[in-house]
Amino acid sequence: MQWLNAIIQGILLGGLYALLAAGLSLMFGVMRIVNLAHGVLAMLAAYLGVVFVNNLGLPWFLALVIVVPIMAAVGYVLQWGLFNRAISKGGLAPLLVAFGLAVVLTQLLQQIFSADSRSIQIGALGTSSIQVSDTIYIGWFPLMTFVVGVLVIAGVQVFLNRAPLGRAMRATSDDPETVNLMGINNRQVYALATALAMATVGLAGMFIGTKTQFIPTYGDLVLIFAFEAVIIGGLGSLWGTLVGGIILGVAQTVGSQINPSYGLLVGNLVFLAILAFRPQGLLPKAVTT
Amino acid sequence: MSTPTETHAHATVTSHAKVKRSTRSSWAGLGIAVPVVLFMAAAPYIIDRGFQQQLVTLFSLVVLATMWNLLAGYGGMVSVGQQAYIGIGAYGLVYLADTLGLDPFLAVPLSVIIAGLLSIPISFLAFRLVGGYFAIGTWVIAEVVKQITMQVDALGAGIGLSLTSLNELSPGRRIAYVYWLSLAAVVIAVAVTYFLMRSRLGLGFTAIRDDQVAASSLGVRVTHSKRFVFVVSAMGCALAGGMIAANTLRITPDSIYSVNFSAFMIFMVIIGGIGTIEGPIVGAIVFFALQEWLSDLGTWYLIIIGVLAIVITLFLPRGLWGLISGNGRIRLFPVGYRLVNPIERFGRHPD
Amino acid sequence: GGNLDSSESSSADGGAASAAASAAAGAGAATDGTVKIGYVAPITGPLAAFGEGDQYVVDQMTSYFAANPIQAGGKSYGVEILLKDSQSDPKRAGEVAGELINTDGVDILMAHATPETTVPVTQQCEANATPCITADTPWQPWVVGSGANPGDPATALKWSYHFFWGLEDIAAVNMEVWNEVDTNKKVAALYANDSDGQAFTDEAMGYPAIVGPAGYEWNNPGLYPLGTQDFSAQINAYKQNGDEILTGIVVPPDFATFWKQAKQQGFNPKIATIGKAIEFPAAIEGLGDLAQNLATEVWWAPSYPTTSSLSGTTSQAFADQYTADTGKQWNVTLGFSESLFETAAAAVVAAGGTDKQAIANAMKTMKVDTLVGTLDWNSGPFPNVAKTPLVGGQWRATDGGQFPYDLVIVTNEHAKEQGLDVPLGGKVEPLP
Amino acid sequence: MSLLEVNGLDVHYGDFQAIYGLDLRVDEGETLAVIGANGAGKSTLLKTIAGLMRPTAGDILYEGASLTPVPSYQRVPKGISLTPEGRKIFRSLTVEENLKVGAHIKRPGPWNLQSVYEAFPLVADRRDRLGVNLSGGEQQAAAIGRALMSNPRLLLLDEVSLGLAPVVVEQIYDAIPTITGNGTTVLVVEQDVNQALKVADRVQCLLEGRTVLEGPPSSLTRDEIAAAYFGI
Amino acid sequence: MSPILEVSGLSKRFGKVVTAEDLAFSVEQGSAMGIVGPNGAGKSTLLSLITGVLPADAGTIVYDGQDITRLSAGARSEAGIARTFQIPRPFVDMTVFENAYVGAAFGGDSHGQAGYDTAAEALEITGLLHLADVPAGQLRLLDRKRLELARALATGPKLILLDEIAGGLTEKELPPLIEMIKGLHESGVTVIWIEHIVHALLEVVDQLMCLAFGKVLAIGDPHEVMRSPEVIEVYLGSTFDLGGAAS
Ligand SMILES: Nc1ncnc2c1ncn2[C@@H]1O[C@H](COP(=O)(O)OP(=O)(O)OP(=O)(O)O)[C@@H](O)[C@H]1O
Ligand SMILES: Nc1ncnc2c1ncn2[C@@H]1O[C@H](COP(=O)(O)OP(=O)(O)OP(=O)(O)O)[C@@H](O)[C@H]1O
Ligand SMILES: [Mg+2]
Ligand SMILES: [Mg+2]
Repeated sequence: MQWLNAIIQGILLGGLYALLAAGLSLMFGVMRIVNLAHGVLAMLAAYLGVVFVNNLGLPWFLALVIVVPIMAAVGYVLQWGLFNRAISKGGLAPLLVAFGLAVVLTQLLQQIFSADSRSIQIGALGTSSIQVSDTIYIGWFPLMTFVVGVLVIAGVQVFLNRAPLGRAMRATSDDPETVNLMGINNRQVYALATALAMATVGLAGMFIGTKTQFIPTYGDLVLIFAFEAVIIGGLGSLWGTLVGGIILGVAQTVGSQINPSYGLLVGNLVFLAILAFRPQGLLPKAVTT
Repeated sequence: MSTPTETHAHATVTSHAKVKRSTRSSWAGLGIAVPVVLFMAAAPYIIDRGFQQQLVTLFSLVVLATMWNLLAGYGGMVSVGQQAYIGIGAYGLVYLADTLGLDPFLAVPLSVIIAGLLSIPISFLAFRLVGGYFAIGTWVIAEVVKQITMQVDALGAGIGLSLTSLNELSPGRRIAYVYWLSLAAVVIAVAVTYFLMRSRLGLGFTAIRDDQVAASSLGVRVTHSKRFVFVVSAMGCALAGGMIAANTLRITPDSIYSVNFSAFMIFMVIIGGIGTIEGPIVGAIVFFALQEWLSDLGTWYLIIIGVLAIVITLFLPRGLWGLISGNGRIRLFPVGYRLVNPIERFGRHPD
Repeated sequence: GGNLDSSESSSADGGAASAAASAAAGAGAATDGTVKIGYVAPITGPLAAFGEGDQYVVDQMTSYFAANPIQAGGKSYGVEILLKDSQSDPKRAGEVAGELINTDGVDILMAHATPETTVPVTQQCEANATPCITADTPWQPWVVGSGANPGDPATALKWSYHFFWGLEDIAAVNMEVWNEVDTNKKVAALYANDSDGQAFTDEAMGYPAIVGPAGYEWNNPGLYPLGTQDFSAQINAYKQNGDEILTGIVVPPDFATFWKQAKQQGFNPKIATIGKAIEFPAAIEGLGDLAQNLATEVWWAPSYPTTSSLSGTTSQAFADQYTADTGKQWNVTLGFSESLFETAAAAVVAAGGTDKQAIANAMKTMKVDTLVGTLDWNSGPFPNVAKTPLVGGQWRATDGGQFPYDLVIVTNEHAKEQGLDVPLGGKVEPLP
Repeated sequence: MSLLEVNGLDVHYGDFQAIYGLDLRVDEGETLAVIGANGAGKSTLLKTIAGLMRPTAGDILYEGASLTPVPSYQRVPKGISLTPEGRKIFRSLTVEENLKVGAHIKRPGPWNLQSVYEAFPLVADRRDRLGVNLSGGEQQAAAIGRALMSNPRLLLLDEVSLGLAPVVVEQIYDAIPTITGNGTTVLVVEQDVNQALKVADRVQCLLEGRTVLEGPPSSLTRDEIAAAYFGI
Repeated sequence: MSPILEVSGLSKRFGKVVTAEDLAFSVEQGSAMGIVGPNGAGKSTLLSLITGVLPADAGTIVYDGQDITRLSAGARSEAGIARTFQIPRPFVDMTVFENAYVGAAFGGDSHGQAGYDTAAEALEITGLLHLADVPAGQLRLLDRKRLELARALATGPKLILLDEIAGGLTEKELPPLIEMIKGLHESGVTVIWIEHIVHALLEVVDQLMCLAFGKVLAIGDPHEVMRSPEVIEVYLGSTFDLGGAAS
C-alpha cells in the first residue's frame, strides 16, 4: 500500500512537472529556444501570486486569472524585445540571452522581494485531501494541479496540431523567413508562442508557489525538473512531456520510498537511463504527429 | 615548443603548394606572450600574496573560459555541465591529498586524469542529445555527479571537505606554489587548445562546426573528434577545479558543482569572443575585473554582468576580441592555412 | 612585499591606507592606529535571509567606533570594517576571505551564518595565519568542517574562534519543549543531506545519542536531498510508526512542501520543533495558518537580559532600534552580528594591539559579556569554541500587531543551566 | 497600368551591389520570363519584390502604389506570392499542412487543396509525407502548389524546373497557361531558356544586375539571347 | 576490367515508402554511369546507401572487391568513395583552400605537404585556384558546385558520386562543368552521376540507369535507355526533345 501511495503521489507530482515543462517544450518546439530563464520566470509568476494573494488579499483563483494574462504579456514583450533580436543573430545567441535573462531576473527578484522565503496562501484547500485508505490520501491541491497540467498539455497540443495559428507556429519553427511569404509575420507568431508559453508558466508558477515556499533561486530546480520531463518524454512532443513528467514524479517518489536520500537521484538516473537506451524519448515527435 | 610557422618551400615551386600558417601579428603575439609568461612566473617574488591569490582566481577563470570555448566555440557543444569536472578535479585533489596523503601537486594531475577517464562514459550519454538539449543534459549529468558525491561518506557527503594538507606550508610558500601551479595550468590550457586547433583535429572541427554532414562525408570522424575534445575539456575543467580547491581550501557539493560556473564560463567566452583563442582570455580578464569592481554592489553586480552579456550577445557577437582585432584581422594564434601566391605557382588564371 | 617566507602578508601600505580612511571616519577622536576588521556574510543568494541585518549592524558599528575608538595597550585604535558578500557560496566566501586577508590586510576576519560561510572563512584564516571569529553555526559542524576533531582537543585550530550553541543544546531545548506536551515520545526526524543533517543525525554525536537515553524513540527514515518535491515516503514512515513529535533542520521551501503534504496525508504531530525553516519571520508568514505553534530553538531574542559590552544598549533596545530604523521584525541573527564586533573589540583590547599572534593568543582564554550572553573560551566543549545560551520558542499569531506572528519564548530551563535567565513569554502549547 | 513596375532598383548585400538601377514592368495577365547567367541577380530581384530584401534605391510599384513600406508578410494579402529558390518546404509539416500554410491568407480564387492535387499528382500522392522526407523534386512541386494556395495575383517563380524530372517540368509548364488563364500574372525565373521562351509573353535578360535584352520571344533570336547572356 | 562497385539485392524502405527494392547493378572500374528517374524514385537514397549515410535494410554492396555494407560512412570515405551534395554544403567560414584541404587531410588521409599539394591540385582541376584564400561562404553557385567537386576530388577518390551537380546552371555554364567531369573521368576516377539535365549527362556517361519506384527500370547503353518506352513514359514525357536542348 505504501508503494501504491508512492506511485499515486508520484503521478500527481508528475502533473506539476508536466505543467512546469509545457512552456519550455513549447518554446523549444516553436523557436528552438532553450529558455534557461524558464524557471525564474515561473518564480516571477509565483511572486506575482504572492503580491495579489498575500499582499492585496485577492482570492487565489482570481489571482490566477490575473497572473496568467500578465505572464502572457511578459512573454509577448520578452519575445519582441529580446528573443526576436537574439534569434536573428543565430547560433548560440538565444541560449545565451536566455541565460543572461535568467541571471538578471533572479537578481532583480531578490532585489525587490529579498531572499526571504515566500508562499502563496490558498487556505484550507492547500492542506485538505480525500482519504482513500489508511495510507492513501489524495490531496485536493495536488489533484487540481494534475488536472490542470493535463488540460494545459492537451490544450496546447490540440492547438498546435489543429488550429491555423498553431500550424503557422510549427511552420515558423521550421523556416521563419519563408513563412513571411505565406503572409505570416514570423516575429508576431514568435511573440504569440512565447505569450502562450508564458501563460502556462504563469499557471505553473502559481501552482508551485502555492505548493511550496520559494526564493528567487528556486527557479533553477524548476528548470531542471522541467527539462528532465521534456527529455524523458521526447523532444517536441507535448504528450511526451506529460508522460515524462509523470515518469519523473513516480521515479522520485518511489526512489524516496526506497530511501529518502535516493529520491532525486533515482529521478535523475531514470533520466540518464532513458538517455542511454531511448535517446529519442518515450514519445518522440514522429509518433504523435 | 615548435614555432608557429610551417612554411614549405622545398623542391620546385611549380610542383609544391606553399602554405603559410603564421601571420605577422602571431609573431608579435609570441613576442609578447613569452616575456609576459616569464614575468608572471617571477611574480611571487614581486607581488603580494593577496594579488597572487587574486591572480589564481583569474587564472582559474582563464582556464575555464578556454575550456568552454574549446568545447563550444570549436567543438560546437554548448555544455552547461562542466562543473561536473570542476567538482571531480577539486574533490580528487582534496581526497587524494588529505585522505590518501598524496603530495597535493601530484594529486592535481592524477585527479585531472580521473576526470578525463570519467568523462569518456559520460560522453556516451551526453552525445545522445544535441544543441540546447545537450546543454541541459550535461547540466543534469553534473547534478547526478553531485548527488552521487553526496552519497559518499568518504567525500564528506553533504558537508564537503576542507583541504588542510597545504597548511603545512607557510602561507607565503603555499600561495606561491598554488600560483605557479595555476600559471602552468593557464599555459597548458592555452597551448593545448592552440596546438589542437592547428592540428588536423582542429581542421576537422572547423569543418564540423560549419557543416557536420558534409564533414563526415569527407571522412572527418565527427563523433571521435567531439569525444576527444569533450575529454580534453573535462580534464581542463578538472585542472581548474584543483586550482579552485587549492585556492579556496574548502569545497562543498553545492558550491563546487554549482551551475554558476557554467554561467561564468559562458559569460566570459561571450564577452571575450567565442571561437577564438584570444577571446576567452580577454573575457576572463574583463569578467574578473567586473567581479572585483562590482561585487560590493550586492545583487546589482550580477544584474550588471547579466545585462552586459545580453548586450554583447546581441550587438557585438564577436565579443570584445572581435572589436580589438578588427573582426579577426589580428590573430595572435592563427590556425588557418593560406596558400601563398597560388596564381604565380600555377602560372595561369583559370577561365 | 612578496617575500615567500615572510609571515606578514602585505607591508605597511595597507596600514597607511586604512589609517587615512579611519581618520576620515573617526570625526572627533584622534587615533593612534586602525583595526581592520573583515566581515564575510551572505548578503545575496539563497542564504541572504541570514545576512539581512548585516549592513545595518555594520553601519551602526562604524559610527559607534568612530565616536569610541578601541583603547588597547595604551593606544587608541579606529576601526575600519570591510563587509564582503559571500553570495551564499562557500567558494566565493573563501575567495573574499583570502582577499580580505592578503589584499586588504585585515587584522581580524569575522563571518557568520551557516557552515557555508563560516567554514571556508575559517579555512582561509588557518591557512593565512589570521585571527578569525565566527558565529551562527552549531559548533560541531563548524569544528568538523574546519578539519578538526571535536573529540580531540589536540586538533584545535590555531587562529579561529567560534561562539554558538551545539547539538547537545538544541536537543536539550527541544526536549524541554516536547516534555511540556503529552506524547508517546516517538520522534519523527526530518533532515536534509547537508552539513546540519549529517551532524545532527550522527549516531555517535547527534540526536540519537542524546534523545535516546532520555526516553525518546528516534525515527529517522533517512536524509533527503535538498529540493525534494514529495515527502510521502517520510510521512508514511512517521504515520506507520505513530510518531507524535516532529523535529528537523530543514530549509524553508522543503519544510513548506513537507508540512502541507503532511497535513494532506493526515500526519498531525502534537508538537514540532524545526530549525532553519522557521527561524525568520518571512518564512512564517509564508506558512500562514500552518505556522501557529510551530516551535524552534531561539538563539537570541530581544527579551534576553543582556547588554552590549560596547554601547551598553540592552537587547530589547537594540531590537527596537532595528525595527524602527528598517521597518523589519527582529530576527535571531541580529544579536550575533552585533556580538561579533563586541568580541573583536574585546580581543584587540586583550591583545593590547593589532598583532595577529597576540590577538589569537588572547582569544584562547577570553571571556566577554555580549548581547547573546557570556562568551567564555576557557570552558568551551572544544578549545576554539564558546557556547551561547539557547531557549525554546513558538510562533504565535499576534492578533493585529505590527507583524502577523511573534516568536514567543516558551522554555528557558536549559539557558538557566547555561547561566542566563531569559524571561518566558508564554507556555508551550500543542499544535492546533 | 502595369500590375508591377520596378523603377531604378538598386539592391545590395552588405557592400556588394547585386542589382543596378533596374527597370521592369509586368502587365496584368502577362507572363514575363527573367533569364540570365548565374549571379545575374534574378533571385535577388524576386526576393526584393516579395519583400525579403530591402532595396537601397529605386521603388517598386504594385497596383500603382509603392511597396517599399510594406513588410513581406503584408504583401501576400495583396496577392504577391513567391516560390523561393531552394524550395523552402516546411520540414516538420506534412505536404498537406504545407499547402494549408500556403493558404494562411485566404484570398478568393480557384486554387484550393483539391485543385492543387489535381494539377500536381506528384504532390497528391505524397500529401501525408513530412516535408523533411521529400526528395528534391517532390519539394519543388510542393513549393509551387503551396505558392498557388494563396490565389496570388502576381506569382513569382524562381527556378521552377530545378531538379524536376522532364515529365514533371512538362506538367508544370502545361499548367502555366491555366494559371494565367485564371487571371494570375506570372513572373518566372528560369535557367532553361527554351522552356522560358515557350511560355513567356515577354523575356527580360539580366546580366550582372542590369537589363541587357528585353522583348517578346518572337522578336529575339537565339544568338541575341546568347550574346546578352554573357555580355559578349 | 573488373567492377569497382557491385550492388545486389539492395533494399531500403521508410515505413510504407519503398525507395530501393532488390536493386542490383555493377559499375566497371573507370567507367561513368548516369542515373535518371522520376522525382522520388530513390536516386539520392541510393547514393546515401552507397556512401553509408543511410543503413541498408537488406542486400550487399561490394566495393573494390570488399563487402562494405556494414562499414561506416567515414570508413567508406577513407576507402575512396566520395560524394557531392545536391545542394552544395561548403564550410562557409573556411577558405576555399581549407575546404579542399579538409578533403585531402581526412578523406585522402594525406596531410602536411602532401595534403597541401593534393588540395591545390584539386582546386586547379576545378578552376578555383584563384579563389583559394576566399572564404567559401562568399562563393556563388557555380563556384560552390566546383568546390563540392574539388573537395571530393581532394579525398583522392576511386569512385565519385555526383548528385544533380548541374542543377541551376544555365546552358552556357554547363560545358565547363561537363568538361570538368570528363577530365575527372579520364583521369581514371569512376563516376556515378545523377542528373535531370539529361543532355549533359549523355555527354559523359557510358552507362545509364533509370530508377523508378525504387527499382531498376532500365540499364545499359545511354541512348538505348533513353529510347525505351517505359523510360519515356515515366520519366521523359512525350514531348521531350533531346536534340533541341543539347544544341
Ligand atoms: N546572401 C548573399 N550574400 C552576398 N551576396 C549574395 C547573396 N546572395 C546572392 N549574392 C550575390 O548577389 C548576386 C546576385 O545573386 P542572385 O542569387 O540574385 O543571382 P541569380 O541570378 O538568381 O543566380 P542563380 O542563377 O545562381 O540563382 C550574385 O553575385 C551573388 O553572389
Ligand atoms: N525518411 C523518409 N521517410 C519517408 N519517406 C522518405 C524518407 N526519405 C525519403 N523518402 C522518400 O523516398 C523517396 C526517394 O527519395 P530520393 O530523395 O531518393 O528521391 P530521388 O530519386 O533522389 O528524387 P529527386 O529526383 O526528386 O531528387 C521519396 O519519395 C521520398 O519522399
Ligand atoms: Mg537564383
Ligand atoms: Mg534526389
